Amino acid sequence: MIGIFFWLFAALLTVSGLLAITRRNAVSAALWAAVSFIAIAGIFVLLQAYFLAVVEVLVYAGAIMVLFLFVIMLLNLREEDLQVLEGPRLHILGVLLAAGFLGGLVWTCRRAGLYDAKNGAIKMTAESVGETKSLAAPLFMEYVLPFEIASFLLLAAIVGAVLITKKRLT
Amino acid sequence: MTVGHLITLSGVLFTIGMVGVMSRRNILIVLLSVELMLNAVALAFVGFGAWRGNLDGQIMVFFAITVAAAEVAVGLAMVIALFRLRLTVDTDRVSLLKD
Amino acid sequence: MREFNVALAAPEWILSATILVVLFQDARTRWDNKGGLGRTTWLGLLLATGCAMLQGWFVDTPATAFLGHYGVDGFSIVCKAIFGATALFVMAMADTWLKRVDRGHGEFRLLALMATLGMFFVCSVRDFAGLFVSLELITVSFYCLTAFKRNDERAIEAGIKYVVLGALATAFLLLGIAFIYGATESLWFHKIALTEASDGVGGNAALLEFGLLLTVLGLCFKIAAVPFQVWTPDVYEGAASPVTAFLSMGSKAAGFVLLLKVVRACLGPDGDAGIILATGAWAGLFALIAAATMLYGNLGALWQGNMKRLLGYSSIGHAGYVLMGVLAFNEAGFAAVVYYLMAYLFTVLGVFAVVIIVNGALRSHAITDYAGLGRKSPFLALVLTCGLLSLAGVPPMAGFFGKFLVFQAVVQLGTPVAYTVAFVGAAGVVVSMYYYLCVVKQLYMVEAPEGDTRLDGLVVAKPLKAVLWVCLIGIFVLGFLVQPFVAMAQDAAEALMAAR
Amino acid sequence: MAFLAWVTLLAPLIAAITLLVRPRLRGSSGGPKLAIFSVFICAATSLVFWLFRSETVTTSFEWMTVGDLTISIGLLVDNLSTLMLLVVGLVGSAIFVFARGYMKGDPSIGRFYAKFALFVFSMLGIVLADNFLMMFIFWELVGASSYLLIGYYFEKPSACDAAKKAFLTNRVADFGFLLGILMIWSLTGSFEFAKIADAVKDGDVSGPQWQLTLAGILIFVGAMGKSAQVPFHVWLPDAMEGPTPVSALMHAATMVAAGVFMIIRAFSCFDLGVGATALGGASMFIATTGGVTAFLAATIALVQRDIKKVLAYSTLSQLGYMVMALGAGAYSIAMFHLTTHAFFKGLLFLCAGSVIHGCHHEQDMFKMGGLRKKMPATFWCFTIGMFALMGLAPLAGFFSKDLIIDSLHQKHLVGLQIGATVTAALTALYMTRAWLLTFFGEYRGHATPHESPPVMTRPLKFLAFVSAVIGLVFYYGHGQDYLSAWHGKFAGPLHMDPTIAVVSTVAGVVGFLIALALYKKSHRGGEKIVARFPRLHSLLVEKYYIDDSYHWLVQNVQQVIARGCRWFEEAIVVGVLVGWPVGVTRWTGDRLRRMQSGRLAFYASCFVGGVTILILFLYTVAH
Repeated sequence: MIGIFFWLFAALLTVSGLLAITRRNAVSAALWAAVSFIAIAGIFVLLQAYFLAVVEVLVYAGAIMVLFLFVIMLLNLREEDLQVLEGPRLHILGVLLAAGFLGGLVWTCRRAGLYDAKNGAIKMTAESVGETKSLAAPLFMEYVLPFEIASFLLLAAIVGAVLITKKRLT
Repeated sequence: MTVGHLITLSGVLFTIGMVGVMSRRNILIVLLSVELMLNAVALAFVGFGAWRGNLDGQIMVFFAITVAAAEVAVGLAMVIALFRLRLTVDTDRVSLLKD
Repeated sequence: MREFNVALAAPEWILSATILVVLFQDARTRWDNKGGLGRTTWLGLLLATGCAMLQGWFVDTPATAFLGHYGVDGFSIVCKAIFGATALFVMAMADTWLKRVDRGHGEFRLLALMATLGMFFVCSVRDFAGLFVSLELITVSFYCLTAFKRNDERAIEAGIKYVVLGALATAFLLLGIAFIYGATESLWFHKIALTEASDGVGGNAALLEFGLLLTVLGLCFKIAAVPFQVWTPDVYEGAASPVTAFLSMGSKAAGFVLLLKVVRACLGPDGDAGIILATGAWAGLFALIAAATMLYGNLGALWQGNMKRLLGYSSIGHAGYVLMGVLAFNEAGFAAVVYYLMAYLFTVLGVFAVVIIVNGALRSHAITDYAGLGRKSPFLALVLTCGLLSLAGVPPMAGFFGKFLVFQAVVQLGTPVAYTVAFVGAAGVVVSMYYYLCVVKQLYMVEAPEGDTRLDGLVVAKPLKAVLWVCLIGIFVLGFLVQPFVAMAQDAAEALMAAR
Repeated sequence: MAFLAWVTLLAPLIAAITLLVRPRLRGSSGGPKLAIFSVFICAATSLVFWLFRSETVTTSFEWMTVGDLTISIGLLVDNLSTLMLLVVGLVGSAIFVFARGYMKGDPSIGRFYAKFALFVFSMLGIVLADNFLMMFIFWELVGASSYLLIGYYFEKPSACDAAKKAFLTNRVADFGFLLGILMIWSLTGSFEFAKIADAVKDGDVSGPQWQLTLAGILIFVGAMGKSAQVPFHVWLPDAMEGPTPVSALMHAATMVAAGVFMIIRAFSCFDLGVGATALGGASMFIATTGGVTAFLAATIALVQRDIKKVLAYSTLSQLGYMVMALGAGAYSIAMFHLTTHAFFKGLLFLCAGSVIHGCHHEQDMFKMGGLRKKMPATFWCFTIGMFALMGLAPLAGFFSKDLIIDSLHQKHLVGLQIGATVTAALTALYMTRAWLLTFFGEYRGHATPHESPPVMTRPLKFLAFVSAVIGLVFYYGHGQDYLSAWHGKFAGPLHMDPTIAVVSTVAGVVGFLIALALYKKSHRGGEKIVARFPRLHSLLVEKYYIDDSYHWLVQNVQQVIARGCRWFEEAIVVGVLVGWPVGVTRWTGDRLRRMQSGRLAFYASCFVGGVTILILFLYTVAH
């Protein structure tokens, strides 16, 4: 049952990802990207990462995509501007290099025996259930330091974004 | 379904994002592609975490999402600033700095 | 070990407090009354750096905090001193430079302080979560600093290139961390060596190797090494000069600190080359990266007519030399890296201080415009000459000993790969001599065109003058009175090797 | 004695620093006097060492410790360094005094002397260093100060280019030297000469034999730069752009000899005992390099018009002799030739300087002539120097040059021996040509030549005297004691084969006579005779025939040789050996620059490409 859903989400993810990078129109690209984020959230659910699935939908498909759409609308690109930006220009070499990278990754997984039914099996244990409570404990105990640093990181981003988008220097 | 398949799926999405960064001229879609790549990595973390049976991977995804959000915010701010100055979002036309 | 021990992170707390104070101060003062921000920043930086250095005497090192996720040892203290000094120098340059920009003082200081905070954390992190987040704190701050001059097309272009390519590199780094996590079941640095020891060359090793490769490449972006080097000249040229100075020293050094930590984590407990690094493949890989980096940087700089781009290419070349120290995979090599960074601090910041002053008068970065500086402002020309010669590695400047120690560490290995990379390095040094000398020639042997009075009567503000003097003295002290600094670098490397 | 060694080293440094920080001194005559005084101190202390020192003086202190590596600063005064000190001190003193006359009226004479003293300091550092690292640092200082001095007339672009060329060429070689030093360190664990020698002798070397040989070759590459051996010789003739005293001190007597000195110092470390060396196949390479340089430079010298250029090529050629001797393992003889050469070549350069000064900075020999009468002191000194260089019987060059040919003979290097003998004839030819053109015939210039003031001629006379007697002193005196390197291994008795002496003297005489036949009657002298004795027309025709043949010789043979030499130098040496790497570097640099296209998508592709290539490298090549 899980297997069938996995393949379903995998297909959805791949197709929506491909569509997201090939659409000429930035708005439809952003919408397809949102679909792919939802597919990822679906896989998270399958892997018992329930909290992350919610975060993925809220933050990515929600907040970040809205931000994208907002900026696209703000820029108010005219039709001729969009025409200049034709579809993707794929160079054979670029695709080959990307495929080479993927090949390297797959080869690594093979060498590590990750496709092996026994070695690579995903054990659905109780410890790895990513619920709010079970994630909160390590996040605020073990990983409180990165958490604090991340808060400064967000502060930097806020300060920077405000600085850069202010109208002009006088 | 093994962890190998999960990681491969994540690799496929990563590669799709990579191709997007390499081949698109619209800077907004380039940023979008980078987001796809970071999401692919999130998938890899969760996949490895499920395989290993611990939660550290999921914690890491948390930080990855934070960083992705921060980068997108800064990136989009620059796109707005660029558009104000040059009225374009075409990366090929943003090439004053070269040689 | 399983304690929070919050007080240990005092330098970081001081910096964090400074950031918050500056934030509120900025909000409460009018735009034409920002002098107080500068004072707060200076005070905070001095206190934080002083506190970090005092920890060397008053803290029983190595010590850990935050349940072992934060560590203070000899290595982190030396590195924090380097970063603190860098930030202070850059602040002194920025003080003068900011006078030309009348808005955004508060933001500039805030972002620079946050980048410094990230650098301090980088010195102390002991796991990949901390590594990732602190590195990104630096990077995001620098994205914003690069695009600081937001009505300058070049600055925005540099910012966009930096953001997109930086995010791309981040993705690779993060994927690498994911694979390491898959192999070691945790995010701790020290689990890598344990996994190597228990697993040998089994399945986990394959994951680990792939993960390490991507992680190292992700760090290559920070240090501006091949294959992630192309952004460097463009961003260096586009960003404001104090930002470029900060980028070329702070950001690069942070990358090296983390690279050293990761490489150390792969070595066995006694400092012997761990199972992965011992295969020889990794020495070859690092040698390839180092050699390609040196060639790219030095050859690319050959025909540069723009001072900042030249320094960008040269900074790529220097990343290659420092990588030679890393690829020795032993204490001598790591000590050489730390010494190189110390020498580089004085050298490159001295050069940038002159560039900022000259640019203030010229409004141009063309090397041909530097003609006649030797006659018009002998002191500036002297600092620039000494800085460039030190970059080129001419004794008895600081840069010579940096290069000497690095070459020594590599040649000591005695393998054909080591000799090859040393040879490429030597060739790179020769090539670099050419373009540095071209600049020196402009200073002393070419006259400024008739009627060009832009360089006449350059006034150097006090803080910048202090930076120039400190850098000049530093260049010579690190070239003559080598012993104490070498000992310091060595202690740092020893502490790094002893780190668990 | 140790104290004296420090005094010797530091005296010129103190003078240089004083001149630097007291600008008032620079304008007055006090500045030059101070510098001259400091060099006199060096000369005096070196004489003290020479006459009263009975054993090797060493003094050192620790500078820094890096792990198991200790670097010390130390001085070593043994036979070898004493002799070299003497050369630097005496020749230096003469040239420093001479320069006061030559540079008179130059507004920045103080700056000149500051740089000059700095150079002497760096040179003494090389001579006195007791370890490789210190030697390297002073080696670089010599390079830097020579850069300053060659570029002294920095308003002339050619001087700037020459300075840069010299510095860069030397830097290329220096990195060979540095790698060699590091290799030796990794093999023996020390930088100190004494310890390295012990380690090599006891076989306490952590590596195969070929690595030691490679280290030797790399060190030799360093010497090739300073001593201007093919293909690194290109900088030396250009370096004549500097003031003539600079050429005399650096590019004739001391700096170029530093390479030879360093090789002797270094290779005595590789000595394994009776005649054997750890260098293996490297010696043949060294000897051949020397031979090629000697011959090539001598042929080029034949066609030069500029008097300083003739001497420059002659210096190259003589350095080639020394390197040949090094290749043949005759270190003490190389040192002997170094010593004699320093004196007579210093003398010849100063004479040239005197001539140039007298002719108001004219350097073209075809615009000189007849100076024998006008500058008698200079003429006689030049004559002594010339015969010393050609190897006339009791003068300095006779002993040292013939001993070199003899050492080649003993090693059965027949080709090099013949080459060296032919070069001896060529040496006589070009020196006589220069001598005749400058001092005989009619004056062809526009200025009014005059003899130089005593401040310039006195150093000439002093050097001429030394050049005349030094060979005799060494050969019949206790020369072999002083020529023995510091381990006492190369001391073999100075003994010359009479046959070889006769053959090389004959070669010299042949060269001398050819030059005499070609240049004794100048073109203008011929015209005069035609005008006065029209009846001797047929004879004049014959004379003209000689003149024509001379012309033809100049036009065809000489030109062909010149063109051939120039082609060889430009196309093969500069073009292929030096130019090829430069061209490739330039081309690649340009490509890289264009690769930096400024386009984001392309940069991203570079990233991805780099990652993929490195993954493939790790998985295929590296594993």
